[in-house]
Amino acid sequence: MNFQLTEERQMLKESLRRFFAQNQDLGLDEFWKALAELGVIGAMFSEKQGGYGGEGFDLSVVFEELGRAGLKAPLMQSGVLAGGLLTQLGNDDQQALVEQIIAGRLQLAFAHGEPRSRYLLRHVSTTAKNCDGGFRLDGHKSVVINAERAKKLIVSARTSGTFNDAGGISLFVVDKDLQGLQVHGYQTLDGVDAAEVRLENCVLPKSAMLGQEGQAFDAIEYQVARATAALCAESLGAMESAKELTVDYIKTRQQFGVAIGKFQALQHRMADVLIEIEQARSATINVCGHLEAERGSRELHVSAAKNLIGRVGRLVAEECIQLHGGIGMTQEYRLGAVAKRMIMIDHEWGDSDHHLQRFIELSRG
Amino acid sequence: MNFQLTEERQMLKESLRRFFAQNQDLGLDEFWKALAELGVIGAMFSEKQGGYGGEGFDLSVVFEELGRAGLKAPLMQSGVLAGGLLTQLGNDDQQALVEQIIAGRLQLAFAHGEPRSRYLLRHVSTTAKNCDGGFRLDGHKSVVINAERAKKLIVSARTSGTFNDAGGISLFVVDKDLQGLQVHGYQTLDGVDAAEVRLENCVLPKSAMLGQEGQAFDAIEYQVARATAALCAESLGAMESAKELTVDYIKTRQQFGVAIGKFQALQHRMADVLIEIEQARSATINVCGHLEAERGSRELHVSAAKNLIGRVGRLVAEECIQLHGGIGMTQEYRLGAVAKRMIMIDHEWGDSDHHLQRFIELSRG
Amino acid sequence: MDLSYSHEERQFREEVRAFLSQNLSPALADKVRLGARLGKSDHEAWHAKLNARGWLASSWPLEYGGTGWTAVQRQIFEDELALAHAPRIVPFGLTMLGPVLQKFGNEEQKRRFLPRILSGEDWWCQGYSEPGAGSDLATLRTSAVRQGRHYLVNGQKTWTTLGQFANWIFCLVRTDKDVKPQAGISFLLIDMTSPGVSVRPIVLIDGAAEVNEVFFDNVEVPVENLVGEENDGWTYAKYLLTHERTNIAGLGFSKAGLANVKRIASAEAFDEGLLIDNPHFAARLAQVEIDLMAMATTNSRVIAKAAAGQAPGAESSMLKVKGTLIRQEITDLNRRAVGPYAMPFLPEAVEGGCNEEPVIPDYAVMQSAQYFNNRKLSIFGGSNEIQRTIICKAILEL
Amino acid sequence: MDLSYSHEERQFREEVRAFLSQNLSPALADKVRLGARLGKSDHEAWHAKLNARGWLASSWPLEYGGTGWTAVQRQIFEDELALAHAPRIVPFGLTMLGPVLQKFGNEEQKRRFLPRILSGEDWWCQGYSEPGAGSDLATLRTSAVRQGRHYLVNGQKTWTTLGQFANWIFCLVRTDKDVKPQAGISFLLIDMTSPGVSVRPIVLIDGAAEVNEVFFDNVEVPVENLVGEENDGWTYAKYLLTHERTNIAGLGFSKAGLANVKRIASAEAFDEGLLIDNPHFAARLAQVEIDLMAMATTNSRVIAKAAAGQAPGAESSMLKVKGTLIRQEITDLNRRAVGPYAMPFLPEAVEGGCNEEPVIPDYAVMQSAQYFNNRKLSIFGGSNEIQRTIICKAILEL
Repeated sequence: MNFQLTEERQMLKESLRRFFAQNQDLGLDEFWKALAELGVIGAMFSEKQGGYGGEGFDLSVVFEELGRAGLKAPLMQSGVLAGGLLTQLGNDDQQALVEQIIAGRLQLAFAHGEPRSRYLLRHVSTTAKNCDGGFRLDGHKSVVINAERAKKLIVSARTSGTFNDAGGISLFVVDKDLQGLQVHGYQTLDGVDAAEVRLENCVLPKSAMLGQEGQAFDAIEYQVARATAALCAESLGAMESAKELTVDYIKTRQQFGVAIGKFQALQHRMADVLIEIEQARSATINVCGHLEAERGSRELHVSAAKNLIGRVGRLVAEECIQLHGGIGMTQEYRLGAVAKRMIMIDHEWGDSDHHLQRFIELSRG
Repeated sequence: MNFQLTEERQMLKESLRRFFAQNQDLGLDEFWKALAELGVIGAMFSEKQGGYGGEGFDLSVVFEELGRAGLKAPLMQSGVLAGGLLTQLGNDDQQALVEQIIAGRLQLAFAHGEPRSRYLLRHVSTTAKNCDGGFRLDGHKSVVINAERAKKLIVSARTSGTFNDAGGISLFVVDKDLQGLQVHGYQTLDGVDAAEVRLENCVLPKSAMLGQEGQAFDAIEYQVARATAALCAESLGAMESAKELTVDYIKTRQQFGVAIGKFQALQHRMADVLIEIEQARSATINVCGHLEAERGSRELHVSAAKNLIGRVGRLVAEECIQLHGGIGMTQEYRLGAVAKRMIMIDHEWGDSDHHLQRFIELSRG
Repeated sequence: MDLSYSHEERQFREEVRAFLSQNLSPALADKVRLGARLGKSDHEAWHAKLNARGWLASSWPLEYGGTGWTAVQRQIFEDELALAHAPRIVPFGLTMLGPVLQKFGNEEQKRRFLPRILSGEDWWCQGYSEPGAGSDLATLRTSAVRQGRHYLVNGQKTWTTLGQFANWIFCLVRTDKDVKPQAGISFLLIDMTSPGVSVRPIVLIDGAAEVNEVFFDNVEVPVENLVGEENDGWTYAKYLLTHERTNIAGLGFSKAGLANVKRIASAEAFDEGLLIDNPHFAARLAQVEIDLMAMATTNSRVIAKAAAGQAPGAESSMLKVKGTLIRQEITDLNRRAVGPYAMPFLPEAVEGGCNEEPVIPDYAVMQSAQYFNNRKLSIFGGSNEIQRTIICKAILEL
Repeated sequence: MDLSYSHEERQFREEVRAFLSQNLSPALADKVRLGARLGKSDHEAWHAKLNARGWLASSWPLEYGGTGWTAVQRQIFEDELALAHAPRIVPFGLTMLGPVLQKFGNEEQKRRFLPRILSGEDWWCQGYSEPGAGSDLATLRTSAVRQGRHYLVNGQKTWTTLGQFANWIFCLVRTDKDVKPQAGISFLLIDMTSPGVSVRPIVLIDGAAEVNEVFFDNVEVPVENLVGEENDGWTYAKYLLTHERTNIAGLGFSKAGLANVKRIASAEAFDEGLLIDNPHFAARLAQVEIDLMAMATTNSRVIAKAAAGQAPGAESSMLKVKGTLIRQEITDLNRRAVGPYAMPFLPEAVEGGCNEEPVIPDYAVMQSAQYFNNRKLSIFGGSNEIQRTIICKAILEL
């Protein structure tokens, strides 16, 4: 066993921490460009795919630092989800898009969830029907992150089966300006761009399909596993930030003439927070280290980690706000951003309850 | 609304508290006699039944004091469960037994649970088959409290239906010396007498049946509701005892030169214990006040209260032991007895998990 | 013991319900239910309706225009309003300042201020907390220096809820620095339109602008605005804090919140069924419902004691802690219930006026914001840590 | 990063498994699995088997008859033993005194005592705690007064685990009352057969007689039984406490306990099915399993750090707290799993010899007793409260 980062990853981690700390106020477009220049996007992909990373611990190094800095980047969409699907399933033309992503010239989004799918990956009601040698897509995709900034969407739709079948799901690479495609943009509570995407009578050529017809589920599950590992790392970074802010705060804030960090009741709660963050770190390591394991083991670790991260994220967010008191409730103070991120992460690709149930199902084999 | 005890109940409460405090070492038989003389057994029954109480708050006054004193009495079996079934379903001969109970001359036990029934009241596999104008009973009744001391058992058995039907359950008044009835006695962890009761080819006359054939379920559920209310009160008394012992202890025990009750981390945990005990008191009031409500409302309160009591009992037992440290782990010290009683109560007529699920089912109506 | 309402109390509840069905517009109730942020006019209109019925000052005696209700009636009233998703009654004038003036104010002050609270002419806010001085009054620094017929006030208050709507503020100010910290504090009424008063909003974590900083820069306050005796302000402040805490458990809000969770979970899909039928979600829901059933009785017990003349001391603290934990758990359930739709933040979608088809279900748009906003429940008004300390001292005598 | 065992480590694990299958009798493993209380001979026989294989002193260096294993090997060994339900290795001589003697004992002491620990000739127990002095050594009162070639020892120790089986005890004694409390303490080895030593069992809440009081009444202890320097005992005691805590998380015990819960829940009926299929029980089980998966990695991380030469300081405290909470949660699950059969208390049913048909399922008879017995995990060996304080000071610097 070995829990040391490789030297390269250690260097990446340190340079990202410095860069993020010094560039908190970059606009999203500049930030995206900077990530490309720093080679961060390339770290999401393997050498074969044109990058220089792509493993679980590459994702975790980058996303932990993003989480620590409280920064938003569409890296998850372009670099992990949509990008990952392109490398895994794409034909030569589609693969060629990856180079543009790594260079920072193309952003994508992955439009998969639907109003009634909740967190179930196989729950796809959007239909893709054969028409004139191509497909006609109809449906509603919900909370599609980065949809407005993306030039292309990867959309899942059902070519056969009923809404709850794992089989029969296909993927399509869709241009944003496609006729019949409507994007209603909004922000999430933690300030991320997202949208409801409606497809009405969207006609696509056959070449828009990504991968085999009706066979997309396994690839989706695998890329969501990678995204989940990255989210765990991002939450972990946010937790570390929240913990540091809180420890600093209770060391300096005085009440009744002493620093409140001297009050034993608060100390012991902080100790519990620390213990649980260590658990979160271990869970993140576990999922990152099992992304390439066989499906059963991989997904068991995905659900175990996401469940634990969801629970600990809530604990850390709530305790750190409470220990701060009023100041922890303000928009202005840095804690709010990381606390909101931790809670929002619970709602991406499955909350702690969803993954507990999934863990139970997977355990039964 | 009115949360005051009546004057009579207040007087009973006070006299019991005095008596129990002064008579901690009475043997079970003497104690049972003393309860009869004090009129405590009569408090379990209504005037019509030959007693002078029988309502939920009569039960709760008595059982809270028993719990507070950490005393064991077969009052639950003879006075509430078996006694209650006799008054509710008995013919004249059977009703006549109640007078003997109230006078302290007769002890009974209720043999209902079975090895595979867990906490489901309708789950009866013991059979009662017609034979020669009477019945032949076969089966295994588990954890029958007070079986050895009881002269008669009230045994549930199935006269029709399958093991999981509420219909088809009948009750029988069975003499202990009946041929084919075997009692394997043991003690529970908290020192209560219980037994496994095996019935093999036990032949009973028709007159042994209590109530209508196959119609016993409703009465069983009602009497178990009363017993559950009494158990909640008993646990509440035990919690109060544990809290008082713990507060006294942490006020006197010194560490690093100060009473450990001055350590804020311990104080705040004790405050939470106190808050939860108040919740337990409210839940006990709720169930006692709804014993005569219509079935749906009554049982909803039964399951709500038993769930809450089970959770709070665990919290109080664990926290009080922990705050005591080593001394709280010893047999000799009074805390152990009440802590064990709280946990054992969780296993009588359904633990907190069982009643949570039952509450959900009942809520759906 | 008797756990049920009397015939008269049940009749009263029917009266309240009838009033609500006639006076609370569905549009306003929807805004409250969906977690929309109310504007000043929403509050004022609702207060006016209650006042027209004579029900605005539920805790005031009849002589001052109150209801003269019993504690049980007040609880019924509060429960019914919450369950109907009525806006909460803004408490600063009605349940905070009012009772203090009635007990410690002089005749002139009562005559001048009490009617204007009822009429809505004055909107009061509370000036207790200061930066660096939350629960610890030793560090209270806003000073009032007597200069002839005026006090000259300098300093800063913070966490002033809805101060942006207020034209008056009641303040704790330091009038003597040379005595023990609590002895030199006075209770002063300050007209916020006076020169030198400025208000700056503090945006909270959920984007809401509901609390403020209030600054005093050489503000002249007439001496007749002093309540009671100079340097006795802490007595009045404590009275305010311990008085009128029947609703500290937020029982009605929790009941309404729980009903809302059930409504949402019965609308949300889960796999091939509904969320409400999922055993794990049902277990969370049942657990908090069971806790709430017990707390409702704890609450009634405290009210009954208060009605019997025993002042609820540290019992308020118990209700505060458990009540806020339950409310927070319910907001957590609500955010879980809406699934991925907990992410979008669309306050404008429920603040009225939008006639488009909703982008996402209307019940979802404020759930995460509410979850974060309600973190304040265990912080403001005496944090749960302070309450636990009170419990330890007052009841356990630790 | 690499989360898997190396080829050599996996081979080692196979070796341990092979050893266990050949040397651990099913009868003894059953006793451990069912929670029976082991007698002295059970322990001695198991120690002898391990010693015959050279595996008894897993943490000692080779020169003293130890294994010379890496920290990872030790963890594998401990895990496998626990999973196979082997008796735990009694730690007082092997992992407590042994390392202290190896580091601070003189040659004569090493020669005299170490081999007898391995051979089982000596059974050691620990004399640290005193009535009224748990974590607070300032109040340590057992005194040792030097008189020529002897110390005269008077006083009392308590919570002495398995002291009833021991013939030697290592003690902290006060040799100087006039200095700072921690400075006047010495580390003394006392033959329990000496005149004036007496042992009184303390029965625990579950009826188990596993801890004792040990009294010293004018006991003469030869000065050569002093370890290291007089008045330096606290140094050695701390070394003992911080050294050798790889297994502080009780990982193997938790894994074995969880396997046991699953086994029981797959045997217990629930309605028309099995308990293991009940979603509420399954949720409790999954939750603790997920926690345990993470803790196993936390444990490995600490071991890896230790192997890299970084002493695990307050990280041991984190493992202690989380490890005991998980173990206690598992014993709670076991008691829940057996339903009403959690009530009977039948230790004799699993202590061997009984050939009758069991009165109740054998897996049930000790579950509640174990639940209560395991409350000690968060109390003894530095309570979880003490551990949290250490974490705050050492890591958070609060």
